[in-house]
Amino acid sequence: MFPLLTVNKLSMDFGGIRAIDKFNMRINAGEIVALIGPNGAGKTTFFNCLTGIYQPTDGELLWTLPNRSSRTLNGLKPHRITEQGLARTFQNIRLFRSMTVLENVMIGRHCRTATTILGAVLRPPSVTREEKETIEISFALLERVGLADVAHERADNLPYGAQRRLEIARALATEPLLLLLDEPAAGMNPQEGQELEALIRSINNDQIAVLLIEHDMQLVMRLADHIFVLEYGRLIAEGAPEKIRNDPAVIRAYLGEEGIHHA
Amino acid sequence: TYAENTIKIGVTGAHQGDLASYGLPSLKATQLVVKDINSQGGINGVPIELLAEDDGCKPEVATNVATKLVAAGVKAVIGHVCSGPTKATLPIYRDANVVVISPAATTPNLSQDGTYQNFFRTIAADDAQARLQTDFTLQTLKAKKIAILHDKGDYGKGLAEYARTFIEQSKDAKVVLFEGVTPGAVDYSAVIQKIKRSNADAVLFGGYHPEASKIVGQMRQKRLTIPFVSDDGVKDATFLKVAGKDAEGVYATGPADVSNNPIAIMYRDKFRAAEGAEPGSFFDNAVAAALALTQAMIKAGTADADALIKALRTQKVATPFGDITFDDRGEPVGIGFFIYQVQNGRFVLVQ
Amino acid sequence: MLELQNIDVFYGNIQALHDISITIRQGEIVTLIGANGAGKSTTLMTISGILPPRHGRVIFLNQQISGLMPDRIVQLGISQVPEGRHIFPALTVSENLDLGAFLRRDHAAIADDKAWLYGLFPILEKRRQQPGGTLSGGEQQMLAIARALMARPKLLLLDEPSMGLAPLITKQIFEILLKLNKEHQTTIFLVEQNANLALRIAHRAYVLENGRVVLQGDAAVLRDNPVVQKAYLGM
Amino acid sequence: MITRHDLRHAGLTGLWFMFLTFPLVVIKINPIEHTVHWRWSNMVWIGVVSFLASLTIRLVQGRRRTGENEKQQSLLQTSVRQFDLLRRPAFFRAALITSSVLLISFPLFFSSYQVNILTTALMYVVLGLGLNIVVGMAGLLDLGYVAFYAVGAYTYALLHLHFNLGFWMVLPIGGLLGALFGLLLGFPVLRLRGDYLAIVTLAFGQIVRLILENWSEFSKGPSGIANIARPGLFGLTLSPEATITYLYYLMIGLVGLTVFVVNRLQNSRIGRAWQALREDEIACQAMGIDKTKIKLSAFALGATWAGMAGVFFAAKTTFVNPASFTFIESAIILCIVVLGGMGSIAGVMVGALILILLPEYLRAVADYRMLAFGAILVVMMIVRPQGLIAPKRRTYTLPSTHNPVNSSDVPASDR
Amino acid sequence: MEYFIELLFSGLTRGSIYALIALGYTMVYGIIGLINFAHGEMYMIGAFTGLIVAEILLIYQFPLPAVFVLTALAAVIWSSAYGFTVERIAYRPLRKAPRLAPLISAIGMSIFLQNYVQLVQTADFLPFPSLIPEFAFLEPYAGIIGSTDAAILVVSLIAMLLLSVMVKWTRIGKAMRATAQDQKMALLVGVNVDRIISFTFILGSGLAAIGGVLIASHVGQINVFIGFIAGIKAFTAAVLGGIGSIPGAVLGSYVLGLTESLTTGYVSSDYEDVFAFALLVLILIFRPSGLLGKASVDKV
Ligand SMILES: Nc1ncnc2c1ncn2[C@@H]1O[C@H](COP(=O)(O)OP(=O)(O)OP(=O)(O)O)[C@@H](O)[C@H]1O
Ligand SMILES: Nc1ncnc2c1ncn2[C@@H]1O[C@H](COP(=O)(O)OP(=O)(O)OP(=O)(O)O)[C@@H](O)[C@H]1O
Ligand SMILES: [Mg+2]
Ligand SMILES: [Mg+2]
Repeated sequence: MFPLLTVNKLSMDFGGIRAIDKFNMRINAGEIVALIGPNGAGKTTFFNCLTGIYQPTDGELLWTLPNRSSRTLNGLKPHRITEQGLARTFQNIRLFRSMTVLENVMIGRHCRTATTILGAVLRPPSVTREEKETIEISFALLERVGLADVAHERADNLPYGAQRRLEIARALATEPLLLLLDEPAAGMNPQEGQELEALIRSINNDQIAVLLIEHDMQLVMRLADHIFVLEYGRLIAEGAPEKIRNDPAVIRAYLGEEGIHHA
Repeated sequence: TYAENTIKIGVTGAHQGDLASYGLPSLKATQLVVKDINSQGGINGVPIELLAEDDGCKPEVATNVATKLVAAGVKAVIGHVCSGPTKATLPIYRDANVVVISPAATTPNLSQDGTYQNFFRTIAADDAQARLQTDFTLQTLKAKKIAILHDKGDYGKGLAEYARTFIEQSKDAKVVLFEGVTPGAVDYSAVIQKIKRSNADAVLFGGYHPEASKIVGQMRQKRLTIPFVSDDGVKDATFLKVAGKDAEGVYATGPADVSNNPIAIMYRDKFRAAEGAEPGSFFDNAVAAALALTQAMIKAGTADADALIKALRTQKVATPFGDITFDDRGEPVGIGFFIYQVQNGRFVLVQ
Repeated sequence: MLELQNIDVFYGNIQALHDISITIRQGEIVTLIGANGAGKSTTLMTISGILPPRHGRVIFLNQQISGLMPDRIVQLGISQVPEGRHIFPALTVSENLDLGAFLRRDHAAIADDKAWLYGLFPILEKRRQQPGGTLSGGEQQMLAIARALMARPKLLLLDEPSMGLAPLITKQIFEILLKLNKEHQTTIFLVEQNANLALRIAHRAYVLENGRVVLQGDAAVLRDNPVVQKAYLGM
Repeated sequence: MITRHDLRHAGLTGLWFMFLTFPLVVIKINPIEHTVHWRWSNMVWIGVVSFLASLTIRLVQGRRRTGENEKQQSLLQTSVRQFDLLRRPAFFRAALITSSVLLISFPLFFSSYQVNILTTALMYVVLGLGLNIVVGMAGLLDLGYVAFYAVGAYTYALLHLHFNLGFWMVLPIGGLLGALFGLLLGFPVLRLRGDYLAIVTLAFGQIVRLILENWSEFSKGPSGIANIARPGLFGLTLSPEATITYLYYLMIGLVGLTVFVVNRLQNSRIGRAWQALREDEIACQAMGIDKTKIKLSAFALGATWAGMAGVFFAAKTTFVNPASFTFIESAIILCIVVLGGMGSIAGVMVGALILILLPEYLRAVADYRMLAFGAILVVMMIVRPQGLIAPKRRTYTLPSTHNPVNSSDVPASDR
Repeated sequence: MEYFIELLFSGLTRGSIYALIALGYTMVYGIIGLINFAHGEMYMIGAFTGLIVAEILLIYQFPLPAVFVLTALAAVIWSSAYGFTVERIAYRPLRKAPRLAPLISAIGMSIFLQNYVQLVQTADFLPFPSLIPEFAFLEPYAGIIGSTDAAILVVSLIAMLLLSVMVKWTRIGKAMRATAQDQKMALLVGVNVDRIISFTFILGSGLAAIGGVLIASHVGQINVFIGFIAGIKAFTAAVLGGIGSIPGAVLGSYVLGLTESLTTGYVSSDYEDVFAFALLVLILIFRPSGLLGKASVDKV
């Protein structure tokens, strides 16, 4: 186990609001980590800092690959970060709505393929091969998330739950080492939630680390190896699920007195 | 002898849209002349057939029109009216050996280098007009500081540039301002303030009447009363109507006053009888062009370009402007420019 | 109070609802559950007059409302928390709330209601002057609910109100709903993925599958129905 | 069946239009003589025509069954939908072959005037396909596209004037310069979104034209540059008619090349990235696409075709001046793209042919020509807002397993 | 210094002219996100209607103030009616269509209306009577600012103030803002979206008509093409100020007008438009949403 991502004293301000306040965290390769906290705690904002959509006000994001020295993610453009091996889904689904399901996944392959404009026009064998490979990989991913039979539907014709899974497939197509999921179970019924759980486990089995934001506590408790809890941008607790479940601060701020059992 | 049973002649210019008022009079004039010729038995017994085409004053449309006319087998073309289209189409006509007589295209460089032996016109070129304007401004108005404005267009800017050159050559006066105004702009007060500041004692304007009337109007609003000298694009009835009171005192160059010429009177009367309106711009020029062309055809006895060109160069034709001939470059000899001034709502010839 | 009679709704040529009949009585909480794409949101949009039914009628308080313009329907006392929140992104939180009360003219009471809702959702008061679009997902959800309440509806339609809310807040919101229902006699029609929770607070429930009502009855009874348990409660 | 309700509606419509058009259509003043001319008969006409038109539209649309907003398919819509026939592979192939044959043999049967017009239309096909890269595929609304066209045209005009370079030499240079200007425009607008982008491109188009117009030392100003050489054919001198035919076939070649390249780009990694950019910029970046590179490449490639078309334009008219590159020109090219069907190659081709040939042939109804043109634009958009031929999503088959996922094998070019 | 002040006022006049048209542009854009290319035609139609009415009234020798008021009123009534009708015919059916479809429809409408007026009236330039009397108190400053200039300036400022107040504080203003951002949700809170959109078109067209009458009487002539040229400039001004923002439209117009007049004054009127457009590009590079526009909120 080695630390894939190290976050040092990360802060993010919006005008007067401090959405994230000196946040520290570490994710090891191959782990499933959950990030929870009340609404507006700064979880999504953290994802946005991590993926380069926002520039953090302060702090450092360190990325370490096996057998290589660490490098900082600060200041990198979003697409460079994706190239490094971070991929994400969005809390408010952001698919390429009028493209097909398959094309959505194929776009995920963009940063792992190399066809240039000239190549696209002349189509030498290497390009044909790459294109074929892109299609194959994308189909395989769709099969994995159970969407192969709707591969040629328009993405926005899919039901909500399917759209969430498509976002995951699209993110996987970029060959991430760390997959960031922002409330993947929102809008899913318990049945679908269980399927999602299995999917996340299987992804994790491929040595892909997962960082999960989720309000469905049953899912979180079952999946996560380690949980970080944010409130008002500050880390209020971290640890194994058992510990978090009984942490008084977490109960007060997030879970509620009765805990999740009766919810 | 003619193979076909008609001789086809094209007439082009803007026949629709905002520039139609420059093109339609030429069309009507040509139609009237041709009607006369045909009623007298045509060209040595062969009637003339007119093909009218609208070029909208746009070069790219004009080249289509020219090809269409050439393909239809015209022997000659009366047109184009605007300089741009004329310039754009001359190569097409030259290659097809078609004679072109423009009643209105005034850009000097159409004829000057002799590239287009097939080109003639029945209007004086801009340099002649600019020469007259500057002479008048310098000698009669005795202006020492002159502001030159133009409308950035082919015609207006060309004229203005000639005027500037002539003034600079004369050394009698200085060009204190040389600027283009944007046609269609809603307000010209900034440029008028600039004229004021330049202390110019006369304004020369190259362009058409809409801009001229706006500029004059706003000059008067801003209490600037120096003389305003303009061109035959402004010597137009519409200018008088639109500019109203502000037009008083404005100078403009224009072709000869033909109101006493019998041919002019005849065709103007015919026009009034047919249309119930006054003929507009370039009407007389187009009558002259049509007359010159048809007379040359009759004289040459053929519509072949070479013979026609020769006939045009040698004959003397009676036109609304009196007897005219064409020189080697196709320029009319006998059609000149005169200075007019607006007095009591009319253009009056200035001696 | 509200009655859907044999409703058919189409998207272009695709039929989304087949012969739906639903009755909601005054003072009830009724929930509609069903899988993704079953047609739940479509049903709510039909009630609000955004989608016109091709066949069938919607009756509200003895008046046919299908065919009325949406603003008339709101005026009659039906307001909705739509799926996807639909916050006015560039308007501030406070302005969003004001728009909830767009058709009301009792200014004093509006101010009171606003104060009451700020009391319920303190975070909204904190973010009062912030553009709605910059709120976090859960904050937006709270705002959407508060905005619907600003209309003081007789019938409140809720489309997945718990989506994206922290457990504590979810609980709180369901308590508010119960309270509204008990104290203000607000009738509630609730669409919810969290069927566990929905069936717990509802009096009656309908189950929708592929645009058809397949089950209906007392919430408590349906909660014990093995089919429902397997398909919707994840048991 | 005409109900009383229909009659009432149509009657009210008629009355409304009589009121609406009253001052402009009935009264004609002569502001010089200060006289007024009343044309009451026009009012009657307007009333009758709008009454009948309204009635017909209502009848054609069929009465709404229930609800107010339900989308009904009008007869008009279904008839236009016939264009979808093009989707059927067999039909598509047949249409393709027939139209190619027709195009190639066209000069044999028609006058050089017709050929000339068609050449112009084909030039707009190239322009439309180029703009389609920017607007249709990458979703960047460009209202200044004509600037690149001007760059191409002046490149040829000036290089020919000063250095006597020939058409074939300048064609690639024009394309390259077009691309360069595309980049030049691309850089400042990288940060802009939606309609702000539109206005900056519009401004850019204006700036280019204004500079050409005012900087006489460089461009010869408004009087333009004449006497540009036509394309050469191994030093042969061609008759005017032959030149026109020659230009026509050159244009066909250029169109073919454009279609080939654009089609290949569209179905490639690059084309997909453009479309992703159009759909969602943020998600696009998050998928590892370099937004800057992709946007710039769309601008540059789109401009390349405009540059080449510009060179061709200069060679064809043998004359260029700034007046040929006004905003209206950009608007027309945009109309071609949208009306034909954004992102659809076949659509853009049909759009160009219709919009360029239409005014030519509407000359028959001289006075009503542009009136009809405007009305047709509006009606076509209402009847067919997604364009005549909407782009079809490409379906892929899984190459390894011989198990086509989607049986309809749609030709790639008809996307 | 005096020269500068002269240029300043000519810039303000120009700016106010643009503002009268830009306000309508920005309102229509604000509410349905459509670059309404036909908006300039509303201005043109206003001017034509105004000319017709003014001529008739002048023939019957009405007093000048009455002529001005009635002319403006008639222009507003008919322009609004055209605005309303155009929206119903050409834009409403396209509410749910792809984004560019209404844009093309607007271009078509613009072409149609130009040619319609040309057909039923004339393509020629027509003189427009001066409806605003020379104010005696302005006479000493006539070289700097005329009475028409002053009238245009004042009217554009009043229009901006009234509109800003309306949009910010009134119910209908709130409904407009709601409609602008999310039509479906506006319906769900009880806004009659169709009516609000119609109202916006009526208001915008009416303003354009007032502009038409004032500007025509300033310039002294009209023809059917004035709408298009002025429309492009007004559109530029609206974007410069931040499209959708009412004070922005006026500010943008002033910036544009001043740039043009100062360029003319200190550089050359040849390049006034080049400078104006270049300034637009520059400003948008540094403020991608215009001077007073709000960056669009796009929470990820
Ligand atoms: N662009 C922004 N401008 C201003 N404030 C913002 C912006 N983005 C986020 N915020 C604020 O920062 C805080 C954190 O938001 P964030 O979206 O990260 O919350 P979250 O933890 O993801 O909550 P949720 O569980 O509800 O999604 C919120 O209070 C939000 O209002
Ligand atoms: N705008 C639309 N156009 C076409 N089809 C649609 C549209 N909206 C929804 N549908 C289809 O109608 C059906 C019902 O959708 P609806 O949104 O009502 O489902 P739902 O029960 O609310 O699902 P979810 O749990 O995902 O919210 C689905 O099959 C969906 O694909
Ligand atoms: Mg979040
Ligand atoms: Mg739903």
